[in-house]
Amino acid sequence: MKVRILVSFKNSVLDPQGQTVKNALLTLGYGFVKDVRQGKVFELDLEGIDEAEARRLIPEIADKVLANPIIEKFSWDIMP
Amino acid sequence: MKVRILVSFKNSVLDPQGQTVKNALLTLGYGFVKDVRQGKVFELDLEGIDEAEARRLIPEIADKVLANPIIEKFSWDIMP
Amino acid sequence: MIDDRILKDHNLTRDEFKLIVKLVGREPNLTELGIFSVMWSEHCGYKSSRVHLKKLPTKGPAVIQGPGENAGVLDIGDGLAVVFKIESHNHPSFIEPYQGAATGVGGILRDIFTMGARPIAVMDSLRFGPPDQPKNRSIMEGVVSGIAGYGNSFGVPTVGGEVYFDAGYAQNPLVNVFCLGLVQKDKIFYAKTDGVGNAVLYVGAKTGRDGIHGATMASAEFGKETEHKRPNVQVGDPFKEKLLLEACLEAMERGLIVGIQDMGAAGLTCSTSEMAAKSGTGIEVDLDLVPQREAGMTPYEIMLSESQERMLMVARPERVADVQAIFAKWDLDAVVIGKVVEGGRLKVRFHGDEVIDLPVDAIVNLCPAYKRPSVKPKPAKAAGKGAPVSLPDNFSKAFLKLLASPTIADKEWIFRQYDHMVQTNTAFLPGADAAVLRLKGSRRALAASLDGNSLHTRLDPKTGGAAAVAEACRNLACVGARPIGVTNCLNFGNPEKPEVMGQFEAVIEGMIEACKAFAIPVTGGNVSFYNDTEGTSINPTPVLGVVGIIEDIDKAVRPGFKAAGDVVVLLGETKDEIGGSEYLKAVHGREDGPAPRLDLAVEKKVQELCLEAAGLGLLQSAHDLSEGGLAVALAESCFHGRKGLGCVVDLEAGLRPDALLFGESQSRIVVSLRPTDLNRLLELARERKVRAAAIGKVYGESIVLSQAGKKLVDVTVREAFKAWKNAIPDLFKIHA
Amino acid sequence: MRFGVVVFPGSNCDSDTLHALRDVLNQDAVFLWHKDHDLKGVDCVVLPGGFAHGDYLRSGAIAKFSPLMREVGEHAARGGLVLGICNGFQVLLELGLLPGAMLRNKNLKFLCRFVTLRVENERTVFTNRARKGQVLRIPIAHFDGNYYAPPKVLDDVERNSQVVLRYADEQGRLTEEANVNGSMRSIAGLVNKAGNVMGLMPHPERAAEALLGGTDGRVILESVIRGRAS
Ligand SMILES: Nc1ncnc2c1ncn2[C@@H]1O[C@H](COP(=O)(O)OP(=O)(O)O)[C@@H](O)[C@H]1O
Ligand SMILES: [Mg+2]
Repeated sequence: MKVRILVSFKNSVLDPQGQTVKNALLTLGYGFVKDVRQGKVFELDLEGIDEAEARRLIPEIADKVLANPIIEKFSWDIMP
Repeated sequence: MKVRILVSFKNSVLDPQGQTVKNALLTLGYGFVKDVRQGKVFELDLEGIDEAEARRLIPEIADKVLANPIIEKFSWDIMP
Repeated sequence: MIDDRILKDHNLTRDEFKLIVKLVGREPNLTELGIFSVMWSEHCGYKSSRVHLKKLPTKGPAVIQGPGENAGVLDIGDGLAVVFKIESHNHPSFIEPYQGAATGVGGILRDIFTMGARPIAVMDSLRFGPPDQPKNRSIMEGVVSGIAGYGNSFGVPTVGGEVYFDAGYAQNPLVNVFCLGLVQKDKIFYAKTDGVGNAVLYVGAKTGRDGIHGATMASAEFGKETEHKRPNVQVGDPFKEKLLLEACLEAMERGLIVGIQDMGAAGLTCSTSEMAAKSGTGIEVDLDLVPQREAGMTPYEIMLSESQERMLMVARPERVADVQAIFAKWDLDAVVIGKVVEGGRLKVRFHGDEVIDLPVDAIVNLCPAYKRPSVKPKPAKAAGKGAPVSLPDNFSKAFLKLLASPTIADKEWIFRQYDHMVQTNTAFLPGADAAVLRLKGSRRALAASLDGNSLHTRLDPKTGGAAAVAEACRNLACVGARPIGVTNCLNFGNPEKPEVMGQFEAVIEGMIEACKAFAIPVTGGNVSFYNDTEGTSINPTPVLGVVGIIEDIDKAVRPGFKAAGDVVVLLGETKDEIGGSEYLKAVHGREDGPAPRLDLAVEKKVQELCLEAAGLGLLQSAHDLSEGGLAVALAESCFHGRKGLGCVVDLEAGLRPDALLFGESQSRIVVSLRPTDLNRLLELARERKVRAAAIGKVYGESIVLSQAGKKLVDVTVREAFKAWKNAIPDLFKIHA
Repeated sequence: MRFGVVVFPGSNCDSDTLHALRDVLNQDAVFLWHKDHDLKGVDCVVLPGGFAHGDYLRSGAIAKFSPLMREVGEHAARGGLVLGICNGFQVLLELGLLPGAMLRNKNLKFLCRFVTLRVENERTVFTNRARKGQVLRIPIAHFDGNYYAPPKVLDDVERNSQVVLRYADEQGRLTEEANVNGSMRSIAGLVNKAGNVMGLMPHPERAAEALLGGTDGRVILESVIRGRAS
């Protein structure tokens, strides 16, 4: 089973990396890009665990390990 | 229009971060995690451009700015 | 069947192939051919350079290990030795600046700690295209953050280096990394297998399809067709390397291993065959036991992979378990993949079959050495060629322009990204002529400097080679250190071009003369040929790394003016030389010659005088004159000194004023001292027959430079500082 | 005073810290291995600088799971002293022993340089040798030193005088330029509410000997040695 977890800064947290990318795009003439937020993506390969269990454990892993809840939020998906 | 672009190392390229996260998860008892690949996610807000144009320009931006085609691959989606 | 196309893909000639067949006694299979291809590449086999490198002086009373091991070793007394070397990572850094530079650092660190030494300092020598072009800036940004990313995480301070910018490097940047390590004399390790029956262990990262043919790529000219070799890029893992360092040093400290060799270029191939060849044994490995990152790898790929952060070790069978326990402690695997056998052959098994059976001697020692055709370079001659250079209308303006030229401007934008203080030995922060590292628990200190001026070298290769040694030593003299040994990285174009080969031979000749003059041995180095893009070669770029010793760190001379009223003295002679200067380039847009001359006897005397004066505590500051000449050296002495101090200098009549201020005549040092010490210094200079002239004093808040009373430059230190300080950061400001 | 310097895989200022404490300041100091469960009877646990676990994922994120961190947590809860330097500070934030989190430096580059810091609270056990408002010159070396906390937490921290050090200019003024990494409210060092756990981004162990460019780091280390809040 493949799972994808996205971790990104909460909206209240300034994202200087995203800002820098936005500025770079602007300079290159992509003025239609109004905002950029940069985050992390984790693709996990799971084995020997069923979907129900995965649905319980993935948010646990994300909350405990992959994201820092003070600054980050996460979302996840089981990949087809 | 919101677009999400995922950038990660090509499969053949070493991903030390992903490996380290995997090892950490292993130590924490999540032995069912067989592999982890870590990448970046960019969420772009676009304005004043239609979908057809976006579909043309997003891969261009990804290839030219967001991903390093020598070691990275990317995928993208227009978000609902 | 091996045909011409396969040979071409492996960068081997028909003749070389014939020799291989003869040495092996049969036609090699493709995997075996791959092995010869990397081991006989220019990068590993030194086939174009070997006959010339042999002439370098490598002996000396302090030499414990000269060229031939992973790095050179010099005895520094007190039971300690220094291990140091320089390596290039030019091509990988052009393809992927961050990872290319990062893995370059990783590689040289492994060279040092394989010898049992803990790396204590890194320095980098960089060459980029002009930074006003975005592409060059992005390469520079990537390279610098790659060096930072690797070294900072690993925990070695990057204590200094040098950067030059020139259009010739736009398509072929140079990234040379120097590393210095410290080891107890009785704890040095070598690449050896020792006794038959010993176990061969693989430690570190898993093997992937990384950089297959990196070594052959580094040995071929760059062109459009090299693009397809791009997937070869390796990603560095400094964290794993740090673990590897700690685990290896712990295993060595406890005497658990016999020999060790890092897997750098040519990976498993190079490490297995070299270790066996050095001990006159054979070696057997089973590739099924090699930890692999990817499925379905072929023997060819496993043997030639250049995955980073791996080592090969040999241990007595009864020690294997202890070794494995140490590596486990550091979360690393140590896997037995074979053993040392009799017979001098490399035998490799894969899925039960023997896929390689080659004589190690042939692989390692019998690579042909070529004396390639060369044409002797003609040093650029003086006047006659080119239009005469007119004097600038406004010397102050020219001065500011020079200070802001990227090659001369402040490099803090770079070294601020490097952790230059970790390990708490960095006594002089970057900015001094040489890096100074204290030795904990000792009054003595180490100093090191990297130098090389490729424009001078192009104009006069032999002098350029000698001057690189001389300047590096001069930089040491300025901090009060005596040179003890040299390493070098020779970056050149395609050696199959007779002009390039001629440059190469001349540079070596110059280096030999200079090393002899300073009585310092060359303990190792690296050659990087084929720095060509689409037929154009880079300027010949020797980079010399010199290591020295300061007997008493309290007597080390810190850069920068210390107090108003101090006298400024110029040691050495200024000649009518503006050829090859940064002034000519930045102000007049010309790169013609002749390069400044170098008299090694004079050079030696100037340095000896500086060292003696430093030892007597006469010097408040010292700075060598290089790019930008006297005016820039004076300005830098202001910038590095007590905040705001300026200087007033009046120079003799006679020379062209631009040569006087900005010329790059060799063998000069500007020092400052208390007025009461002036006579003593001048007396010493007379005794040693060195020219020394009190040219002015530390004074006021401006830099005022005159010739025979006529004011040429009058600029406030503030303004000069701004020009120098902001030039590089301004280029990187985001223009939103 | 007995110090224990924790060694994580990837720590690289562990030896420097031990050197400063043991060889320069003549204290009893030992290494503590992150996989052990033994604090070896130390009075003060020091989490040193470096790149624990490569700083992969986030600085300090994986180190917080090291076995020894249980004992460190208990030690802190008992009122034992804990000092986190640079990467150690990041680990303390991840552990939740101090509030907030670290973001990338505002210029998105690693920064190694001397900075000047203003002492905000001189009554902690980590600053008892300093004067309020005193300016200290100590180096930093980090990529993620841009301190962040939600406004409510910041107000809390300020109200409790938990801010110990702020980036300031040589005159002790808080300016945007002096705030080199972009930290909220220029915060460079913090203590917990109880005052026994401190984290700071600058490296006091790098400023313990004149030869290396300054001795202001001793103010912090010697305060701990004195061992009491005043
Ligand atoms: N690539 C680099 N990496 C680290 N430090 C550097 C680098 N380039 C220059 N420096 C440092 O900046 C200072 C000035 O360098 P440079 O302008 O080449 O000096 P000089 O001309 O006096 O030899 C030196 O201390 C040097 O070590
Ligand atoms: Mg120089």
